[in-house]
Amino acid sequence: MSIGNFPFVVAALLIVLGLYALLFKRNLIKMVIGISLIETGVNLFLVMAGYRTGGMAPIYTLAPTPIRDMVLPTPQALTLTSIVIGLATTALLLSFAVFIHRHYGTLDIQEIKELNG
Amino acid sequence: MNGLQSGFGAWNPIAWTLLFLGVLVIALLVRSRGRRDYKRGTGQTRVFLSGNEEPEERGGLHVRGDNLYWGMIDGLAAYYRRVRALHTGVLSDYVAWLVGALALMFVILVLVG
Amino acid sequence: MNALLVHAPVLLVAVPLLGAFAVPILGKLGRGVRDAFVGLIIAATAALAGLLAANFFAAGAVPFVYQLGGQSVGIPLLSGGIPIRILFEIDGLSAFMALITALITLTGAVFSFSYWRNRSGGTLYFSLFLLLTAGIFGMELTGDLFNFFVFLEITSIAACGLIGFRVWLRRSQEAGFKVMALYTLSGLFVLLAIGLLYSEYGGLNIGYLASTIGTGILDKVALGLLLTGLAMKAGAVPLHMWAPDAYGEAPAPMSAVLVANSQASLYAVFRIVFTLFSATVSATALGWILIVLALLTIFVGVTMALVQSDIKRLVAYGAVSQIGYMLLGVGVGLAVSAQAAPPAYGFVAIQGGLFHMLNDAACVGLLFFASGAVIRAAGTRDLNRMGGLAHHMKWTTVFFAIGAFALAGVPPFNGFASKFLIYEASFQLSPFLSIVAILSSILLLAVFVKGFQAAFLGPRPSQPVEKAPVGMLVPMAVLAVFVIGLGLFPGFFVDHIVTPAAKALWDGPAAYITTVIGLGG
Amino acid sequence: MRNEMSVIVRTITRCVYGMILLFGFYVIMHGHLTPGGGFQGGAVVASAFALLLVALGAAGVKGHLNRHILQTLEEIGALAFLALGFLGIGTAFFYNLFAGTGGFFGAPAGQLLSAGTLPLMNWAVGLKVMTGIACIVIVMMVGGRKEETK
Repeated sequence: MSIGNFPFVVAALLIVLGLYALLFKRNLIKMVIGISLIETGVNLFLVMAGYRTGGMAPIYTLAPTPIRDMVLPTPQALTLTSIVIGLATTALLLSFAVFIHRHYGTLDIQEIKELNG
Repeated sequence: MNGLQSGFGAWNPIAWTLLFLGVLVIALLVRSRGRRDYKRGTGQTRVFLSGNEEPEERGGLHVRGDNLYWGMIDGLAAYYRRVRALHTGVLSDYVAWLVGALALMFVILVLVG
Repeated sequence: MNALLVHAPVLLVAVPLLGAFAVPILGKLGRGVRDAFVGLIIAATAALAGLLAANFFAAGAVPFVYQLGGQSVGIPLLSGGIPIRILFEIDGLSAFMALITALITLTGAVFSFSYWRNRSGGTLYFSLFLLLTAGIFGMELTGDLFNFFVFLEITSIAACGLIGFRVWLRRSQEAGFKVMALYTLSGLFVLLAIGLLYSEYGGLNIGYLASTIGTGILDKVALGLLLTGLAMKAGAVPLHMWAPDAYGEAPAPMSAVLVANSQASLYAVFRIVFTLFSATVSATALGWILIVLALLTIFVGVTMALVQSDIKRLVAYGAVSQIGYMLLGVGVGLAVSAQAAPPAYGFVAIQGGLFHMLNDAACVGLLFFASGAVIRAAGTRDLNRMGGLAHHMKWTTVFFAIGAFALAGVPPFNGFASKFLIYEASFQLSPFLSIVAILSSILLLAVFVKGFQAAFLGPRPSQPVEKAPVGMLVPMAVLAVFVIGLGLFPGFFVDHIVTPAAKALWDGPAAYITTVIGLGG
Repeated sequence: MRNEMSVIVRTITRCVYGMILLFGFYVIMHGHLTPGGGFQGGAVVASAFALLLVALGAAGVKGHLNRHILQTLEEIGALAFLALGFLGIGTAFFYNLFAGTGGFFGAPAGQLLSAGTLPLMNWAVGLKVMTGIACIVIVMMVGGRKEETK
């Protein structure tokens, strides 16, 4: 059974949801969640870009003879790297949020605007 | 060797510097021809503003940063009101600019393409 | 020596990376050991960059690749016409950018030593500093889009870690969060574009993509994503709002390195529009997009600088406006490059734009260093509460004045030399461009007159002033020498390093492509 | 907030802790043969640390997970990875020196001791990731705790 373009729709939906959170949510933590959502959407897109219907896992030693379709390994490597980077950025953003709460006493982005003009 | 040619004009900093020094020497020469009987500590160095003498103790006056160019900034008040209002300092607005610029870029690239 | 030269591209990334991970361990042995080690690493990196660039330009600036993990470092292995393995590709522009980065990171590190002299906790700062250095070099040297994304994110994370490094300052945390969020978002745009390109062409090597790029809607979407994301990271108006926050709130030496980081993103913009997507959209349209961005950046940057009362935000907006001059020069070159007989002034414009990157790095670095020393001395960043520092800090005063004059384009300093090329070339495309550029330059002089007058002139300050230590004056002096040297002998630098870099853009992507696949296939 | 969770959680944690560790190390060790590798295995191991931290509280694992030791180990992991890259610099950076030589890690493809420097790199990355994520979790937890007592 083919899954068609459904994952791409989900990826687009995730990205739009994340942008919605970044644009309209006021809580810093929710904005971080928004960024994570966008990242998940992009990752899903990458994995889908390398997917082949009926393809098998790209493991060199398990390749059957004759070679059948394999899922492309490069996008998976990309996704993995992007997940690692996402982990680091999320951790950094959250620690900034902790310190902002300590200094400003709020997590409302509309009130954290000393740097303007 | 050290100059720049733009195909339209030329720029040679060494020549410019030599010229600048030459003019400086001339200026100093002219200055040296001036009156030597101009003396400090006499009435000749008193400061007048619109005919009123400025008191000496205001020699310690320092025009602070924002007072400079207030006239010009005041003249551009309408511009500054708008542009400074754009720099809200709110992250959501920055993201909105980014998304808006992306959308505009798509439209331009696809239309022009 | 020869082996060093062969491996220089990868060592430029590997050596600072090694330093970044070794510093926290060596930091336990004491401050002296740590500083000596960081100095050694950063000096070695700068020497490698100098060696690489000197040999590259002396040998006629022929692009070459470095292949990681291969049987040889040279021509890449092709699989079905697609280059495999991780490639570094060095052409005129990459080598030129590596020189700029080396200059700024070296002086920035020396300045940092004095900056952290009397404070604790500098060890992780230097670790992140070296990580950022590795990331910037990687962005400039890599020949592979995915690697580029990784290095982009390395610079983002390291830069934001450094912006928010002083966790006891509330504003630095605010700036750190905002900049990190925007950097991440732009990084994700870039990643999405990379995914689009991969799914379309099955490869990520820039040379390979450039050789097969089409004109479809997906290509245009990818171009839009890349261009917007990278223009944001370069700080072009209207996506510049993070830049004054970041430059203003980071520690002073970091602000200078952040400018090098922005310039690396700008390099990527140039690489993308000239090499990668040269066939997708008409160069005239792309060129005019860059020109419009440039004019906005120049004008808004300068006018916003005029009303700042925080000395670092003032310099930061000045730095933002200078990004506009680079975009203007290269944009003019791009706009005319597609004509049947491209006029010579297009090449001059690109020369001017690229030369201005080097000049801007030197002047803005100098100004950020000087303002760091000023803030340290005055104990405040508010220009309305400063004054009379010239009585105590003669050298800093001189250096600030040199940097300010140079950035504002006053002859005979270096800023004028590159702006001269930009003015002359853009005038021939449209007089309006050069009018905006010249007027903004004059306005920028007014900005720095304000900053200089408020901080340095005036009566002797009542409270005692902490003078800038020698460790801070030396990097300033080095940059000041560069500013004057570049100003007095622009022809030498333009002929030997700027022209090959400009040729790499002006001559189109053919040389870049054949280096990867023309010979190996 | 109490520092540790109920006795059920603690007991189950003690039961599965070793298993999670074992599985994490398995994933790291077979990184060059099966899906997975240094990062994934390291993340699994770090999740065991995080579980321990959640179940027993920061005080409960004080002797077990020392942040400074973890940090040092993280740097060592990163340095080891770079050192493996430098090993091949006689040919090219990251050149796989040991692969296919029949000696050290040079067994034919598909066996555990094959693929030259790749499994070593997996171990280096695994070490860095498990200690790095554990550090982040500990710092976040301690930082959040301070916040609440204020």
